[in-house]
Amino acid sequence: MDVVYFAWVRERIGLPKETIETSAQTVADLVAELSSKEERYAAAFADTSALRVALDQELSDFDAQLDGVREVAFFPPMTGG
Amino acid sequence: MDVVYFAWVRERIGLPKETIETSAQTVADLVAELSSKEERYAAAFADTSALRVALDQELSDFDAQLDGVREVAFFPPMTGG
Amino acid sequence: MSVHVQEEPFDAGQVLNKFSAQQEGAGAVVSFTGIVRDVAAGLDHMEIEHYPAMTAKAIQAICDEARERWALTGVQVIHRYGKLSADDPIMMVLTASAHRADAFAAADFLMDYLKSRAPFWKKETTSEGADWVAAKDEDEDALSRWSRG
Amino acid sequence: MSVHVQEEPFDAGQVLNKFSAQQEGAGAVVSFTGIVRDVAAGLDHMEIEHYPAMTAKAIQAICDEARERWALTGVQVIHRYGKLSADDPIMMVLTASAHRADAFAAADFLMDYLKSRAPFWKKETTSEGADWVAAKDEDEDALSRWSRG
Repeated sequence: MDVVYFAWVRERIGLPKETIETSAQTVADLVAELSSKEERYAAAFADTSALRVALDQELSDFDAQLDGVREVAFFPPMTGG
Repeated sequence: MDVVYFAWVRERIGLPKETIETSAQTVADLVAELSSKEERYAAAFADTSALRVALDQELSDFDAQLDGVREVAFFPPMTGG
Repeated sequence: MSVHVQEEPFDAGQVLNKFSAQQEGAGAVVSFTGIVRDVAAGLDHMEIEHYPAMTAKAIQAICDEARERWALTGVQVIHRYGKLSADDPIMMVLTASAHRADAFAAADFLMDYLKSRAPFWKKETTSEGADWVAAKDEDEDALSRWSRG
Repeated sequence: MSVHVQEEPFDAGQVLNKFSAQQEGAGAVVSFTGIVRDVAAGLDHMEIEHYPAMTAKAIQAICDEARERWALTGVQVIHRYGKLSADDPIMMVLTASAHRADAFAAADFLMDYLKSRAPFWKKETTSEGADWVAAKDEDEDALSRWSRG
């Protein structure tokens, strides 16, 4: 599964994209798994209410299932326009 | 006092502007006076709810006093924009 | 703030660029362009009559009111009169503000007021003849959106 | 309907004129231009990051929604990414309709959704350093205006 990061999430984690092997069922499981792995993930995911997640380029939420998903994206609230 | 007409009011009355001598107290008095004078005024002023009036270039209403007014304008509802 | 009542055509894109360049501290520029629409019977031309002694004054008053209600860095109104053809720009309203909500609200307000309170009258000539465009009740009703208690 | 996500600058006036010329039966064209504002500390530059695989798709979905809600003859969105300076246009939304109410509502809606639902992130660099622009609660709140019961 590809995991991509944008804006300050990317900066805290230190990379824009990685491919990981995971058996996480939901986005929240994936966040917990990454956070327990290394401090930089724990720092980036400390407050998920300040984060947004997209599954295969569609906005989703942290309860969503990862079944069949190819790309997970984490980023702060958008500030376009 | 100058009286000016626009759009179909001007067309019905047949002139864009005239100077009149009147002792009318209010706009409604002036409308009554003109309407009694000639059929073309009566036709133009038949339904004052379909008309607007401006006194010295400020929108006003048919109850307004004419005291001190130099220019009265009659026209249909505006259709700008 | 500038108000132009003119017979000459204008270039909407040039007007937008020039207006935007004059704004200090604006993050949002909204423009509205009104365009002559063709009608069912086929428009030959449109004639716009106005009340010269009143027009600029009335538009200025509407702009003043908009500036009092919203935090704008600038406001501009252009309105043509005389003979126009289908697809010609009739008029343009521009507003600029630090934030988008003010610019949108002010432009929307200005359009509602210009429609019903600026002394312009449109006459459409088609193959069937010439007719004054009737004011719409909805245009008058739109003004109530802006009444302040 | 067209969506442009690009690094290159654009000329807002040219975009407006080209868009207007393509509309059939439109009496109303609304444009919104978002401009990089200078900040208190003095902006050196702004960097806009986006999510290329998602951006055009997300904007397209927002435009589709606008076309479903209002009777529009056309919609266009341009959004830049990369490095920008104060006073540069960031993005532009254009809507056209037979009547002004639809064009205004659709542009307002598009802006609210683009602000909070299109994957762009702004970073401002001043003499004091670089900082990501924080999303505003009011931008998220603005979306509730458009919920359909």
